[in-house]
Amino acid sequence: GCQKEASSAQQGGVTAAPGKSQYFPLQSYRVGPYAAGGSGFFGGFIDYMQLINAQGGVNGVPLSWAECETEYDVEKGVECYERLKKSADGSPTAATNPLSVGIAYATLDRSTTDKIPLITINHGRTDSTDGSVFPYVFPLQLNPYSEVSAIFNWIGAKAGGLDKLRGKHIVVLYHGSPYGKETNGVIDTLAARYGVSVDKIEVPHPGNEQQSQWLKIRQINPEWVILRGWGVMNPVALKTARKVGFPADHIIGNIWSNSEEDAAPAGGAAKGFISITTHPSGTSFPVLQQIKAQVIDKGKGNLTDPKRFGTVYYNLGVVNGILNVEAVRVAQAKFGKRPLTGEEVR
Amino acid sequence: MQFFLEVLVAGALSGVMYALVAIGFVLIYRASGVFNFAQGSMILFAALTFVNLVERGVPFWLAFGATLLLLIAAAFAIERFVLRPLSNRSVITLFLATLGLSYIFEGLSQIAWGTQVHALDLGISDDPVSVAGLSLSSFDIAATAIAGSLVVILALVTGKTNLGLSLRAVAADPLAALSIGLRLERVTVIAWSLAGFVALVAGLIWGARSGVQFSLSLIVLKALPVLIIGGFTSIGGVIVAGVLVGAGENLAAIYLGPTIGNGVEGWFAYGLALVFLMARPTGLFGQRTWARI
Amino acid sequence: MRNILEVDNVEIRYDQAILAVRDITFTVPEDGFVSLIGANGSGKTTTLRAISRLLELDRGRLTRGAIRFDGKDIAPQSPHALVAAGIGQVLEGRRCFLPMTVEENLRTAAASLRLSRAETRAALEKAFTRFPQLADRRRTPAALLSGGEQQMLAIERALVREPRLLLLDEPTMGLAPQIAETILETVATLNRQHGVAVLIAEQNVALTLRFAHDAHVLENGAIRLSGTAADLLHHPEIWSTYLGLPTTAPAILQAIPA
Amino acid sequence: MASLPAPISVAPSEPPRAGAIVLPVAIVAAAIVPFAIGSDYLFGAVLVPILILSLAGLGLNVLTGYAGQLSLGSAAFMAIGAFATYNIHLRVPGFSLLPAIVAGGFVAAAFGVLFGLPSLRVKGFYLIASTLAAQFFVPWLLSQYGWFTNGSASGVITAPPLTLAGFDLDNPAGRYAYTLGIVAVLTVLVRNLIDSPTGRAWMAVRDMDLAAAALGIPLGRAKLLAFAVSSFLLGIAGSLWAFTYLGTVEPAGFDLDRSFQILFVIILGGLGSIRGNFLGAAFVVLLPVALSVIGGAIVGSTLDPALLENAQKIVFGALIIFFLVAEPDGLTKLLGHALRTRSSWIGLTKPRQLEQP
Amino acid sequence: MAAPQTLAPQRDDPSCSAIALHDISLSFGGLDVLRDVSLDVRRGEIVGLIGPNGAGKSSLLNVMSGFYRADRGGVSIDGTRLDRLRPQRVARAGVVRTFQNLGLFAGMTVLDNVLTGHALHGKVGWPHYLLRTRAARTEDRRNREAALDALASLDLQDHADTLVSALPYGVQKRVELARAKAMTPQTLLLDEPLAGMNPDEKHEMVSAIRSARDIRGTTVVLIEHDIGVVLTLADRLVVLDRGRVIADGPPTTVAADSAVIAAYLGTRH
Ligand SMILES: Nc1ncnc2c1ncn2[C@@H]1O[C@H](COP(=O)(O)OP(=O)(O)OP(=O)(O)O)[C@@H](O)[C@H]1O
Ligand SMILES: Nc1ncnc2c1ncn2[C@@H]1O[C@H](COP(=O)(O)OP(=O)(O)OP(=O)(O)O)[C@@H](O)[C@H]1O
Ligand SMILES: CC(C)C[C@H](N)C(=O)O
Ligand SMILES: [Mg+2]
Ligand SMILES: [Mg+2]
Repeated sequence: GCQKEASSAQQGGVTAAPGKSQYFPLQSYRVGPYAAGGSGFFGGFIDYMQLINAQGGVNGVPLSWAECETEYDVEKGVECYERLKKSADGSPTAATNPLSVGIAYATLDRSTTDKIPLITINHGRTDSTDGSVFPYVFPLQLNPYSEVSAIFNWIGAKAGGLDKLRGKHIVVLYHGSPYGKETNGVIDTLAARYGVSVDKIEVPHPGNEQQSQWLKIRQINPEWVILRGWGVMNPVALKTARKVGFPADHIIGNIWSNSEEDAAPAGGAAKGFISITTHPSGTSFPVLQQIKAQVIDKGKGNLTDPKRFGTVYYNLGVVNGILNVEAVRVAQAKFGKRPLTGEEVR
Repeated sequence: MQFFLEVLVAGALSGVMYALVAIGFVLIYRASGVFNFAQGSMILFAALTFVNLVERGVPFWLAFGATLLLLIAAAFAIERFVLRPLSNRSVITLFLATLGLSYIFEGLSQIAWGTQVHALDLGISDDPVSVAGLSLSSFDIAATAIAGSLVVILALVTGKTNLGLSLRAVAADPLAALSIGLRLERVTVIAWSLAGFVALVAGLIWGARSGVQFSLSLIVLKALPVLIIGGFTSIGGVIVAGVLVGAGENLAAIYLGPTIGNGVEGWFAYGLALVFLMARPTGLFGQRTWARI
Repeated sequence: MRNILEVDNVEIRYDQAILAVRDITFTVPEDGFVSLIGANGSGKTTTLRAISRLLELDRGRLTRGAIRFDGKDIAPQSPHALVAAGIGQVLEGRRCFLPMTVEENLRTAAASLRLSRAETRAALEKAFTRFPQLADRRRTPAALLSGGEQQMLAIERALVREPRLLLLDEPTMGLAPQIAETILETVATLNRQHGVAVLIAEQNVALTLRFAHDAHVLENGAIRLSGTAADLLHHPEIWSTYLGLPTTAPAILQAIPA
Repeated sequence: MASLPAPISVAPSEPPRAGAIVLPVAIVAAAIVPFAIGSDYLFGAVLVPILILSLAGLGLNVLTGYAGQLSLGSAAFMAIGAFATYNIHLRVPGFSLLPAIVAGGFVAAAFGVLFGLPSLRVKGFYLIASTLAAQFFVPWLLSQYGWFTNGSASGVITAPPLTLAGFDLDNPAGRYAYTLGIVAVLTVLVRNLIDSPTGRAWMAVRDMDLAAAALGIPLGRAKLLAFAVSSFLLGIAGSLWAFTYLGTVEPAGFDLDRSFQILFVIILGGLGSIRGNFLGAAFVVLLPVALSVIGGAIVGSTLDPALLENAQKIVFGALIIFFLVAEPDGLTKLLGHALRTRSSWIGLTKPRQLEQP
Repeated sequence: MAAPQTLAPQRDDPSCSAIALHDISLSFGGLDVLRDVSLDVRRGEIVGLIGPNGAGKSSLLNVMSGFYRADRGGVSIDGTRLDRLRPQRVARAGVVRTFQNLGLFAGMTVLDNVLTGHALHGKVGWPHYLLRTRAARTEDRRNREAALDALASLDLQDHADTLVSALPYGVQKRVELARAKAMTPQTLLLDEPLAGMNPDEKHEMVSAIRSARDIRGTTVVLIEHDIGVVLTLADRLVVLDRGRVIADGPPTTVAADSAVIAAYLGTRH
């Protein structure tokens, strides 16, 4: 009983015949400490799906979705998973995208049991890259391993070759959450391989105060600081770095420390800050222009603040939407142009 | 040694910023015996309102005044709809009610002003400056000065003045306070308005430091041990406690962290508070629980 | 003589249900000294708090009738307005501001009445002459005083400015006989010389009736008997319930005017 | 007295005898009814968390509602229970899940006593220093040392499949039955304890510790026992949370918000009431679901979801305040009133007479 | 806890001494509250303790019951001198007190308040209660019977299930006495148990106190300002003034003592 009402409550998308759409449960977060990231990402994701629907769906199959607020909280995420995993009108479920390592972990076994793909874009368990361990888990784009090695490669390139890294000193400043710690193992491996000495320093959630961490960094005086931040931890890191006099251009933000929301509040302190990314921010891309024309200008945009159109988190959401939708498209090529089950999408 | 001193002093300075948050608690606790957990979300509310006004082109002082007016209005509403109906209830009930309040403040601020992160520039630079050979942040020094003067002013206003006496009397026994002609509502509104003012100042300083966004409401967790060590009732006490906590936490993170693990500062202050409580069960400057039989 | 207080057919309930007081009617003249007598739970405290509008904190409410102070209905007035208009009250059970010192307790009362510095000083002086014992303890938190000392403080707190109507709820509870007597004498003097009207609830009936002009006996929230003090003192029912106890014989001997 | 962090005075306790009939009936009902109407969602996402939160509420109620010691660290003891169970089950041969859960409860109880020690000296709001220390220290400890999580890089542990005596209970209904069994047994035991000299000693300490001392009640022992029993129950609740509800858990899942949630359970349900825990837990679990349903129904999907979410927050906060104002003794009392009025309508009992003085 | 030492007999027979104070002095921040107070309360005696407000009566009771620690001097209970007196120990030694400002458990019913007093005599451990063993059930039943008896003796049986906080002040005072009596103490220390009562109500209380002594031989120390009550009830009167004992003897003699009249009834400080 509950389930039906709950999911229909916030169901979005086009009105299609019951059971005839491709359904995406969205474990989103728009309040709480990480609301900025969540609302940007899911805003982009939803706008992209609206675009697809405006263009007639995926091969004629419209997309539908329902949202449930997790506040980036694992338990809430699980509850949302259970609540939303089946659509209200019987449309088959394509995949879940919790955008949280913690929630991803928690729903991993369930995803396998329920045969619903679990998509983790630019994050996720290191061991999920190998599809045989968790057949229903898909880390898209970067995974912890590729992310860290990209950073090492970049540092190596700066230094004039990976072999030049030997003896260098790096500090990893990471968010005290499953996500933050996820790469620690990889970093150790790579550090050992390249002969880099690494200090890993944790910033307790949410990261409002980093005085001592940065004093310590200044004392260590490393060549580079890898910032594996999330939410408020990022601007505070940049500001505190400035305060203790650590140069921003020797801080490398990872994929979750690269948004406008991370740099802008730090103001001048962010000048020179480097971060890796899988997609640029900006609004000039064709797909964004299409979204603007067909979704936002029609007043259907999901963002409360239109200024955030084209920001990193938004664009990541769009990219995530593209990848999800393309997955459906690929699967349709194999199984036919109809709403597919999670098993088929996989 | 130089490094040690820098850690110590930088910690002490940021401890004063915790104290800034803790004063809000003390004001309300002194005046009504209410442990106001909503202080953190009041800070969020104040800072978000202010920064959004400024971003819409309102001049600094006008925005400041407007936000303050809003907070005073909130004080009236809280008195009327929360505290008055709950008068004479147990302290734990009142505490829970302020938890409810904090949800309302958080929801309201985010509905009104959205969830994105705002930069706030108070025009105080955050570059390291050298003081007596130590490298310190000029922002910290300015913040300390602001907090210090606030404490002095508030301590004077709520000390031996009539207002101070009224605040304490109402907290001690509301019925008796009424019987001698004190205006319960007015005293409560004044206390909450003062706390709102402190929240605004704290919100600006913390907002300038870490950006104005949701996590501002979480600094109460840093302020609580300061409040406990200082004693719930002493305005001056929180400054001393703030310095102790800030310095202790910094030292612990730097010197203890490597041996027992990262992130000790998450709980260290509470451990410190416990140690102080063992020696003085009502904090350094807290009112003794005068009990007679 | 005008009535400063009129209690007119009053009914009071707690929590909208518990009927504590019903059909109570009496008056206090401008120079009156009226005593309320009654067993535990008969409604004395409830009546006194209704007059100064202090019932709301205990979820009590006037459900019928009216109370007029100075000819004006008290219902629309706030407690602080009533104090400002001249009602002074000593609450049952002392209720000092425990964490505050003796002097701060008195100063707070002065502050709420907006007394000037000189007036405040004079009021403190007067309090400390009446109870020198309090003077010795002026910087002690009220919580540490003995029971009787707290009672003295509570009385002085109500007298900081001479009220026009003084409400006393068991002011002599826990006081040594001599102090109890002094207090009633003080009150009687205020009444006689300064025209302060007095409404007092007392368990020490013998003592009160020596000073009161009129008295009302409450039983189960209603007035059972009324009359002048002298009449009641010799009323057989009063004698048997409130006075005529062998154990209290010495007190009675004191009470009956020679 | 209000300015002193004085002993917490709370709502009057429900006379324990009143539950004598209600409890068995409730247990039987809980054991039968859901299976007739249950869906996976009902079991997995509604009933199981309600039961576990009720148990946690029971634990906190022992400490705060009955013994009067305010605690903001309930989640820490849940975490200890969960991770102790996990490690005992994992490392100690011969410990199947059920004994491991019980053992986890005992480990939590030991920590409860440890963090309860300051209560021998510190009172009122000052005591939150101790429980908050637990709240921040325990999850830190658990995530700091890989041993506790068996080396899981991100500190997340995964529960083994649920079986009991060879039966496979690893499905929502099975999890529900398992949880219900444990919660029912513990509720009965706690009820017994509350209605005993021990329970009365706790309440005496809560209401006036000096008078309790004058009656010869050993204050320290009573408080520590309350901490132990409370943490035992919380520890078990934590294990169940990890093993029968989520199937996985990370230390950060037992954060301050969880502690507040449990505090809400007992405040809304009623301090010093056993039945209240179940009402409070049901309320806390169902309210957000109900709000999103109602919110969605009113405004449909046109509204910005963040707005809806924040509006829900406001409603939740306002409801908390409303309940505190309307009925200080919690839902138990409210339900009591409601039932009384109802039964008087249908003529079961005479309308309550106004108390005549 | 220091080992109890035996004290040399004070008066003729130490075994007759229920509770004794030896040269007790107590001060708070320069204020001398008690000065060299010695007092020997004998078994089965009712001692009236009177004196002006602030004389130190309650403080004396607090010292006897372990709530205040004397600066000098000591206390013996049943002839055994206890150096570090603690409230719990005193209660377990059979000395039970009431409080000037009420020491009831406001959130509990009248019956539960009285039952709590019985905790002292419980022999059955909490694990039994946890499992509701036969032993626990038997003890529980017996306790309830005794508690109801105690309530009946003060005419409180109708209030058994009422929360004490909902009772008028005078009734609460009665509950406190009932609770103390239900503990079947050897010694009762009562701090103004009759305050705020009318003579009728005082009369009931007086009989209840007297019956405790007459039936069980309970020793009573009673602080009371109503001199009439004290004169009829007490076997012996002790007068305290400014922390000193100024008179100690049979009521009639003491009441006639000029120093007492001056301190208590006549002059004021
Ligand atoms: N806060 C309250 N809530 C409910 N009932 C109350 C409350 N206060 C008093 N009552 C009830 O009202 C009635 C009158 O009580 P009140 O305190 O006025 O009596 P009293 O004459 O002052 O008694 P005492 O001599 O004991 O002080 C009593 O039955 C009492 O139980
Ligand atoms: N803990 C304390 N700290 C400071 N002063 C105290 C303390 N206890 C008692 N006193 C003081 O000691 C004196 C005696 O107090 P005590 O309560 O023993 O008097 P009492 O004889 O019981 O008087 P009453 O009849 O008024 O109750 C008082 O002046 C009181 O203020
Ligand atoms: C994946 C990202 C949203 C990062 C986030 N901190 C997480 O834990 O999952
Ligand atoms: Mg009264
Ligand atoms: Mg006394």
